Amino acid sequence: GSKHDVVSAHSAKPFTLMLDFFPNADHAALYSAIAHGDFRAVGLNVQPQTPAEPADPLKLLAAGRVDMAISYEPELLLARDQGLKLVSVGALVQRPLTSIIALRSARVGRVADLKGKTVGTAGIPYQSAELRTALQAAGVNPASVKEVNVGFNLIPAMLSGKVAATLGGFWNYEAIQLTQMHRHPVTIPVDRAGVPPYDELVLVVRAQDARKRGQDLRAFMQALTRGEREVRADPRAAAALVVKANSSLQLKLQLASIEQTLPATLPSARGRPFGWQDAAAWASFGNWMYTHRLLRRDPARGLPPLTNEFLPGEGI
Amino acid sequence: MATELQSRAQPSPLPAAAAGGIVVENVSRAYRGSRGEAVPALADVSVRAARGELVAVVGPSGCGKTTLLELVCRLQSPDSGWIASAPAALMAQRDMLLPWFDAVENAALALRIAGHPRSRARERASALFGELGLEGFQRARPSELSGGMRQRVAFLRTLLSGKEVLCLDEPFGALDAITRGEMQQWLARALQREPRTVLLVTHDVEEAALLADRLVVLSGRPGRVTAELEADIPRPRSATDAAVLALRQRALRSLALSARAEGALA
Amino acid sequence: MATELQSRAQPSPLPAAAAGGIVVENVSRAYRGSRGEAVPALADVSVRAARGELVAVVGPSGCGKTTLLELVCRLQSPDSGWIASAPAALMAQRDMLLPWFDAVENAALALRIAGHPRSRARERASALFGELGLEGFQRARPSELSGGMRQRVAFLRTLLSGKEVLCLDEPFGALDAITRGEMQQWLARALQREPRTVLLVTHDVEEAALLADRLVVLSGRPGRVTAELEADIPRPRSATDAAVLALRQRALRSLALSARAEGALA
Amino acid sequence: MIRARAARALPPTLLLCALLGAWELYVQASQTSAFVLPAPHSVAAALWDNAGLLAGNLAPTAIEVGLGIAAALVLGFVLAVGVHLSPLLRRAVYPLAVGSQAVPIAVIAPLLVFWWGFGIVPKLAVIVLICFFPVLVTTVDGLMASDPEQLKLLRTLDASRWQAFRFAELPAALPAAISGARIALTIAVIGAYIAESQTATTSGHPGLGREINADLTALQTPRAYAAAFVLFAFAIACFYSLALAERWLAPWAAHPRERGAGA
Amino acid sequence: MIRARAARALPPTLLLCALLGAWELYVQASQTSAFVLPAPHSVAAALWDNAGLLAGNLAPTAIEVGLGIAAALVLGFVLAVGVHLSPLLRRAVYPLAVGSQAVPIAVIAPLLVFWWGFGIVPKLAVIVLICFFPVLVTTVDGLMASDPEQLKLLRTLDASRWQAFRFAELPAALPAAISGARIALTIAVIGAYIAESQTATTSGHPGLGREINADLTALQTPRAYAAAFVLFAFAIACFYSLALAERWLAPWAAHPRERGAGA
Ligand SMILES: Nc1ncnc2c1ncn2[C@@H]1O[C@H](COP(=O)(O)OP(=O)(O)OP(=O)(O)O)[C@@H](O)[C@H]1O
Ligand SMILES: Nc1ncnc2c1ncn2[C@@H]1O[C@H](COP(=O)(O)OP(=O)(O)OP(=O)(O)O)[C@@H](O)[C@H]1O
Ligand SMILES: [Mg+2]
Ligand SMILES: [Mg+2]
Repeated sequence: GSKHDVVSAHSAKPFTLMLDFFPNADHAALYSAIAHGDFRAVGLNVQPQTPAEPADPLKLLAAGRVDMAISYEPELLLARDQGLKLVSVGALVQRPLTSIIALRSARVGRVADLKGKTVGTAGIPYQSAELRTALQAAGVNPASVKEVNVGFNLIPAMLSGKVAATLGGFWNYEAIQLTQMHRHPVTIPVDRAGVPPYDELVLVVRAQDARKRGQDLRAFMQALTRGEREVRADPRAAAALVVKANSSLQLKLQLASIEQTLPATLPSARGRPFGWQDAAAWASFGNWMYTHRLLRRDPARGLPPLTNEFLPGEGI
Repeated sequence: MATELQSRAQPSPLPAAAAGGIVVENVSRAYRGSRGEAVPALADVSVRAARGELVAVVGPSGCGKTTLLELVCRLQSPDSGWIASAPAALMAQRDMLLPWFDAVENAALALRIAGHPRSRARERASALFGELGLEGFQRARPSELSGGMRQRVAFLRTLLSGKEVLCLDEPFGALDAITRGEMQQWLARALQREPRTVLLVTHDVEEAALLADRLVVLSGRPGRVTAELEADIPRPRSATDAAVLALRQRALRSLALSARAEGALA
Repeated sequence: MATELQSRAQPSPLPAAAAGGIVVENVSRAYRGSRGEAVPALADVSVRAARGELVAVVGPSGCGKTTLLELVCRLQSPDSGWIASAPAALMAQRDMLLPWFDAVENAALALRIAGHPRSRARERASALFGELGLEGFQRARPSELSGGMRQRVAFLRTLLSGKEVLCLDEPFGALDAITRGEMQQWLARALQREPRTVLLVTHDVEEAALLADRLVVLSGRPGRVTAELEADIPRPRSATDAAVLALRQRALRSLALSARAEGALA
Repeated sequence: MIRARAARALPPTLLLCALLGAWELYVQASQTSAFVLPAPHSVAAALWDNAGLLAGNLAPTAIEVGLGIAAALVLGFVLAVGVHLSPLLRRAVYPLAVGSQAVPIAVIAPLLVFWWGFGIVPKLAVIVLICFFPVLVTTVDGLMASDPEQLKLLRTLDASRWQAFRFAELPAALPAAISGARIALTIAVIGAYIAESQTATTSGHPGLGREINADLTALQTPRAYAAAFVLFAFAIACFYSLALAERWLAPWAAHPRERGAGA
Repeated sequence: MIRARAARALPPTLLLCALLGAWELYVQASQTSAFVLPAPHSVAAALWDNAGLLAGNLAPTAIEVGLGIAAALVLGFVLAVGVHLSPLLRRAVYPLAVGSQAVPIAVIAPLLVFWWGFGIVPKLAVIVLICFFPVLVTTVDGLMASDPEQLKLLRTLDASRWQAFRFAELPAALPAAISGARIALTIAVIGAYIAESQTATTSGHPGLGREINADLTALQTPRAYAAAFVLFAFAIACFYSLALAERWLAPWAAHPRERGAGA
């Protein structure tokens, strides 16, 4: 860090952000904004933390250990169903990234081809429900498909031929990885297979902070929006920043991932700012979760799980 | 002086009588054998040692001599009868040197326990090594000592405990005739300088005749007192004194008798 | 018959001479002390035992008797000199009963090792318990035996090894006078029935005079042979035989002399 | 007898109650989120509500522990004997066994699944890998510590290397080996958890480990705690059942002080 | 001397080479995907290419191991002494210590992070939790196994409970305690891995554990294997450095056979 860093670190307010996973291309806007001093410019000293597992961010957020968490829309709905008073203040990725991925060698071209085959998942309940929905939409009896919980070893399980396909990998990550390995994956995002669309990555805060710390949140979203523009302007530089944050990553893959993800980071509705969340889409996905008994209470009742009021140009 | 009472039955007027000595009265003790059966070791044994007296206990192997000493040292409790004794130190039949300490440290163990600083304790113990023929072996580990040397270290440790009563279980059993004689004289002199009450178990009747004020002869298992022989022989004694030889013969006869009685029973 | 040679120097014509007996020639042995210095235990010792002979070794405590036996049993090697002996069994000074086996199992250990089935081995060992006064203690664990009983079990174990040479290190040291006498007679009879070569370390000169064909007297540390006394006394012997008493006196004198010589040196 | 047993169970029960009470108070007072630390009463409720589910999931985990520990004990013991009897094995195999303990299961899990699929075999492999080591170390140390005088005795009786091992070293090492087995048995439970977490499973009753992970991701924290409590109790049960077995295995080592002195 | 050392290192090196050779052949012959099992040569290449990174990540892990094991040894030992000297503690605390071993770190990790944040403290807590147990069990067993005759001796010399402990039980138990420490030290390495995996971290050099997990998810399998190999070697180094320390701690237990017999 330069002298400048030290000085402003004192004046800037510490703001802890817990990622959903190891730093990767999905966090390009964040790292770009940090590197370019966008957060410091608005008086925030953002410190990203890597969680041990995907459920940790919301727990530690609710417990007050972090100021903001990156999580998944389904995970947030689950947490709210469990009584956590959390709310999403912006979407980092506007579509499901979760996909059904198969290797060409497994002779799976469409969902219907999964009939009688073995599918690996990460053992997350709502992903199992997504698999069932996809199978039903394709006219396949879910009972005819064997689901295997392979944890985080989705790709090794496929490569070793133990499963014909997996559900849980991201089309902007695992699929690209396999492509770069010349393994020619067949990739079907779950929203193309009959699951209602949802925002894969969302920025979550405590409901009380949404009421009290509006200023910080607005500043955060403003800086992050700037970061997103920087990514758009120079994906190669952004990819380098991500790789710097996580030395396990390969630049080539991150760059490809950033480039392919860019269309999904902006809302499909014209004129909406970066981070915009579609309340109707949330409602319909919440309903899907409720009807699949993933939620105990109908999320339509009660306070809305999202707010767009801190996005640039929105709110007051 | 603390005289303590140990009993399974009602209290008795023994402690006063023991005053610095040992009183064992009508004591019986049985062990539980490997199949749960009772193995009687001592039956109705009474032994007294007045303050400053040396009482030798002889008896066939397995008759309960070690058991008697452990009872006096309160390492066991009697099944019936009373025992009273001033605080007693035990020199066990097996030397029980602690393998992690060198020879002086083992000898000085009682001093360390009494709270003496380590270097002082070692010095005091070390000074006596020469007298016991152990000079130069102060820093040897027990595994580097011969059987007789180990025994002498254990003996020294017992003496240094400073207890009023000493229970010695075959203290010189691993020593050759000459060294044994020297040690007996050394003990006799030490007791003259600083009288203590001693209960001496020995399988060497001559040793008993040389050292004891009184000899208690036990029968074979379970041990009963079959004879008590007074040894009113002036000191210093020698193995060739007529009185010592006579006592030795009497003791051997009692021993042989009690052994035969046992054989007759078996 | 296998007679084996053990040496640090050039080969020698000893094995043939040993034939069933023991030849120890000009053997020296030093230990390494706790501070790395040499502790000489035996210096230039020569001992022979012809086949069927019983040679007693006496000497001051710490003079290297146990070392000598371990050398003959090839548990140690000499620093110089030669040793030849038929296969030898050792009865160690400390009984070394295995705490996880009961008394018979300990006594029958050699039979088990020789490959006898367990029940046969136990039976054979058990049959001898009565003769050694241990009847009824077959199934007792070592911790449930008295010191003398443990020693007798260890003695039995050594005898049952069936080796041609027996090295006995104070085999009756923990026994009272009467039991010890019985055991000595028992051993003498056993050796008459089935002669073996025996090297007997004892601190009881009377025992040596009663049992031995020859007595070897060692000086104080480092052990040297200071006297060899022939014991041409007809058997059975008794402790009161004039010849036995005379031999005992001679041995005691040699022992005292060698002890004094040691004292003079020190 | 029964009274004495009850008296023995009292101190841990009291302590447990005290700890639970303190925990409850802490949660109430600090207002800690139930997803970070659920209150004991809600864990108890989860335990009660999900008794059937937890029992159903305990079964496969218990089977894994049982089979895994059996294999681990055998492997650890056999390796220890080999390492003890052969200096070559000692130098060649022991360091590798030590190193094996530092290899994260996550690294080799895909390979295990690749080789043995989704069944119990890769899980047993994980448990064995985790549990053989304490047995190996304690047994090797126990064997090395046996009394050199006893070995001298056996040498004079012409005992073969194997007989010296069998009559002296093995019985002397048994208490140490049992210490190792005690450790192994206890960590076998967490070993089963790790095995289930790291290798693939088909559903049904996938075991408590899988259940805990699923509960954690589903933010069913009280149920995860309830399942962890079942593991906790199971480990204690395993540990103390070995303590019972021990009296039968090595009676001469069964704490002489409890029999002895004055008895 | 140096030659003898080299000769000692030979068998494990040869065996390692043989294993690596077999592994390489297996990978070549079976065409196993490098993401399931990378070939040794690619692991070696990853080791070489990332030497700096791996060394940088070893540093925090080694610090965690060092501090964690120190705390674990102290805790395990002190608990063992307490459990040994107080029957009440034995009944109350020991079962809980046993049960603690079965609680998945994943369950309590959020709590640890909640309490102590993202630094080294929660990681040390995890290592201590994993490593104190072998020391506790072996030390308690070692203390219980001390010779009752020696304790009798100390009683006749009026030794206090504490003196009996200090002069007889403690030295007698030290070899067993060292066995436990050996196990603890070895598993401290994997403990650090688990600690890093289960608690949240800020980046920089996050430690080898984090690095392995990041590599696995990034499908940098050869580098994950290379990092695992560093842990492997580190554990062996820890183990054998304790073996050296032991001669100094408990010389009377330092394998008499190596000194003795014929020397
Ligand atoms: N711990 C024990 N358990 C069972 N029986 C025992 C125990 N200790 C001793 N005995 C038995 O009690 C009897 C007396 O034993 P003790 O050791 O007192 O004999 P002793 O007179 O000292 O014999 P020795 O002269 O051989 O040493 C013996 O028969 C022995 O078998
Ligand atoms: N392992 C050892 N290390 C060092 N010195 C030893 C060792 N064993 C014996 N010694 C020394 O060797 C000498 C002879 O010992 P040894 O045991 O042979 O004597 P001994 O004649 O049997 O004596 P005792 O009659 O007392 O049993 C002693 O001075 C002893 O200190
Ligand atoms: Mg006795
Ligand atoms: Mg000797």
